[in-house]
Amino acid sequence: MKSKVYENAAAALFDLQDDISLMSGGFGLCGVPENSIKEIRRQGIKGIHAISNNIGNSGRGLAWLLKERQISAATCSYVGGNPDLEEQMLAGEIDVTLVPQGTFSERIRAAGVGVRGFYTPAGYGTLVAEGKEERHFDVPCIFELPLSADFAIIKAEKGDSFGNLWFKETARNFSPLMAMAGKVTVVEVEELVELGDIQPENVHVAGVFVQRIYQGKDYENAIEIPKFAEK
Amino acid sequence: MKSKVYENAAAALFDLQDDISLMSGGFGLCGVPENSIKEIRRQGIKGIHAISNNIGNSGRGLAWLLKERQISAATCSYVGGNPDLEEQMLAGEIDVTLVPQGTFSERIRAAGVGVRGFYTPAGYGTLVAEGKEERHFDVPCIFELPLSADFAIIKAEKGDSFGNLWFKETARNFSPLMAMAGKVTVVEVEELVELGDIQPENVHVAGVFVQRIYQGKDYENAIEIPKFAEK
Amino acid sequence: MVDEVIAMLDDDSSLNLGIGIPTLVAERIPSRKNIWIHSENGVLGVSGRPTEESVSPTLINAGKETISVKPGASYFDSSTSFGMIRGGHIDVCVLGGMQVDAEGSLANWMIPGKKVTGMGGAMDLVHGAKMIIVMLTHFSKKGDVKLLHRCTLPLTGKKVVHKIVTDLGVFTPMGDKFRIDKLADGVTRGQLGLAEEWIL
Amino acid sequence: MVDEVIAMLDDDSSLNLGIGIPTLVAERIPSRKNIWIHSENGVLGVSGRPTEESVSPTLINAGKETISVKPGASYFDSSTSFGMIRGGHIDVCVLGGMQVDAEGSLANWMIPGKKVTGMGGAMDLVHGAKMIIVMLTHFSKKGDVKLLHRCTLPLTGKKVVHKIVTDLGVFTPMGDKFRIDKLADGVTRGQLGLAEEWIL
Repeated sequence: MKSKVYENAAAALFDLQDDISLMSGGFGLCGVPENSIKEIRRQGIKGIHAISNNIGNSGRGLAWLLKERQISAATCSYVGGNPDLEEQMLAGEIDVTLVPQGTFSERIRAAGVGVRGFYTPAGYGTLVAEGKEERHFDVPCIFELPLSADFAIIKAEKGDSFGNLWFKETARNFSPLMAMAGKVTVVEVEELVELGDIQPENVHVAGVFVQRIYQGKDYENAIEIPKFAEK
Repeated sequence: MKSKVYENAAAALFDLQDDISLMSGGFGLCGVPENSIKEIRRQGIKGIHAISNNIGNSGRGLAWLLKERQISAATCSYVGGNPDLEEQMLAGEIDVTLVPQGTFSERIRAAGVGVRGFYTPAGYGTLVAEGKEERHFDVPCIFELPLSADFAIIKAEKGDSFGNLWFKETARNFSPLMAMAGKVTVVEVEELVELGDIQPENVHVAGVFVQRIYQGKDYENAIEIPKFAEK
Repeated sequence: MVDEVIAMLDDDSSLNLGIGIPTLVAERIPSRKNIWIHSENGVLGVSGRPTEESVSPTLINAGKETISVKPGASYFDSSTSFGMIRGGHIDVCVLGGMQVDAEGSLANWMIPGKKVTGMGGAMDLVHGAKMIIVMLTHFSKKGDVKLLHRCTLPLTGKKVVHKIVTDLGVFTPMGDKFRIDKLADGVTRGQLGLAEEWIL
Repeated sequence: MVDEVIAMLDDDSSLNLGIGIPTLVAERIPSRKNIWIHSENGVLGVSGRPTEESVSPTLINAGKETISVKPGASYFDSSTSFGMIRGGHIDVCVLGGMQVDAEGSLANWMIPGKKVTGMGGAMDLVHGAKMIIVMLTHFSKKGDVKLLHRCTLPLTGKKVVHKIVTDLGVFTPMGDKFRIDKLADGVTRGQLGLAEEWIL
């Protein structure tokens, strides 16, 4: 019996190469696969095409790779709050493709479930529609293609040895979609649990979408914009 | 504060009319909205376009409406085990459109999430592709449109007053998709629970997709093909 | 402005609030209206701010600010979250804006030559909700009116806006002209910075 | 036939079994192979039959038969379930068949003029899995061979089949001809009902 469980990030990410496409889950710094990103920084691979909503924020997350000039292209929806990316974008060192966030998530899901393309109203009549096929249904729409990646790195709250996953609060975001769309999906978890510990009805990602899993450690889980109730 | 909670099936289904399109959840007899179907039988509305994987089975489920000649059109993937439907189909009394089951579920989801059409390989090179646009991606595909309905009736194991739902085992099937695709979604539950009783991470259908909900009763929950382990 | 938007919300309705000015709405909605606030990063049922004790790094809104939720809240992935919007399941969406025009087109994501931040979810949010409200100051800091016959900045969405709420009033884009639904106390037509030919 | 199919399954792989003959496979897979059986009505991790005590009306397979599941099983909606198939996440799919041809096309859902049952999930199941195996008796009850140069019945999928397992052997559709991978004990080429020109 071959196990999907790996000792740590280094063991799970043994076959990365330069110039891969890499999906990374998380919204801002919420639900970011910190251990995998730091391991990729350690390995120093270059020419990464990063696919992630924010490509890091506030100097953390994928910004750890930006600082080391490991990312050469980025597909994302929002780059605000990420000065490393803005700087390299303006300097022409990184090729950034901006995608509306709902289209971004739907394209990733489409790749995961084998849908070969779809029509959406988002972006019609804007710069995003340039060069794309347009078609009128009840409203005018544009055609969008699936978005997949060589590797997906995601983080979950709980995961078992088959790769069944469960996410906490809003840390879910793009991660279940990326789990489906990555050719190799590598998951790190706050807690590695036994088969059956996640109730079958409450599994957020079925293990068949996951190729490798490991217990993460030393999470920063940084809060980007803390706001509190007035006393 | 306007409540989504209704006393029973009759109260929740107060505005049905002849000639509506009606989605009904369930796979075979698993997860079928028995109370709503029986109420529709009681009301005797006619000319229903039923959208459901099986349109009843073994004389139960939507077959209760078939027997009363209340269904004039059906969109489904499988009619085996449903002699009422076969008979009316052969007699030309009911117009049946067969859709591959994966395309059926994806079309219903598309309607629910506002995707205006998509390409799938399923059905390429078969009778299903006739009259449909074909396009070659990595494999040849056909174009499919969303599938919505005036009303969706579904059954869940648990639901709260906002309409958050949770399904047991394989009773989930098409129901979460139909909840999104019905213009008016009416849910019956085995157990009506308090707001917050379903853990927020484990909600299968968010309440915003549900318009009406009621406590069901007298469930038959018939088993179609009982098979047991040898002792 | 905030009160005008709140007055447009039916009890028990669902609401998405864009980042920036619209977040002010969340802080003033009376709880008796029972509004279900959606944030596109994957939560429905947002309810104010956490305490120092209850704050969670995994519970944020689309503006990346810490939040709390009310009983009946739910979490979901991003494709389901935008499906709620695109599929027409959210009643009202309130967005900020840099320009909005008589045709109902909105520009709120990019100024050519300036720092690019990306459109985030804005291009999706303007399609699907039953009512799209743009909430913005009537004039820019430089004094330029933000209500135009036609937007000059790159669009976020074309012919998508139903209502415009500014510090000077409430307006409806009618295609070629704006209809004045309401003026703030003491404000006159002449102060709107709109040519008479663009007002219905 | 069942043993031939089981021999093709890698340990720890995922498997969808069509209704009819393929369900025989489920009953014979040794548990040490740790196969994850998928049923398209929304379950992964099917494991044999329930007892009179454990049987549940809400736990069935795509053939509508009661089942049980093993630790690590999960349930999901139908669009996710077919997404597993269409997205290429299931390793092997075993379907029954009425006809299969040298081009790898399969007919298993309809006989013109006969009672229509519908394609169910079959038209989806033939696209996406890494290996599509058709498992069928070599001859029909009437004695007609089911392996043809080109199917004559309406197709379920065109050029989709990777392996064919019959009671007489294991075959690979190569386009214009069948390759014989294996013959059952004592079976000769002449007994296959295939013209020599269709055999590689």
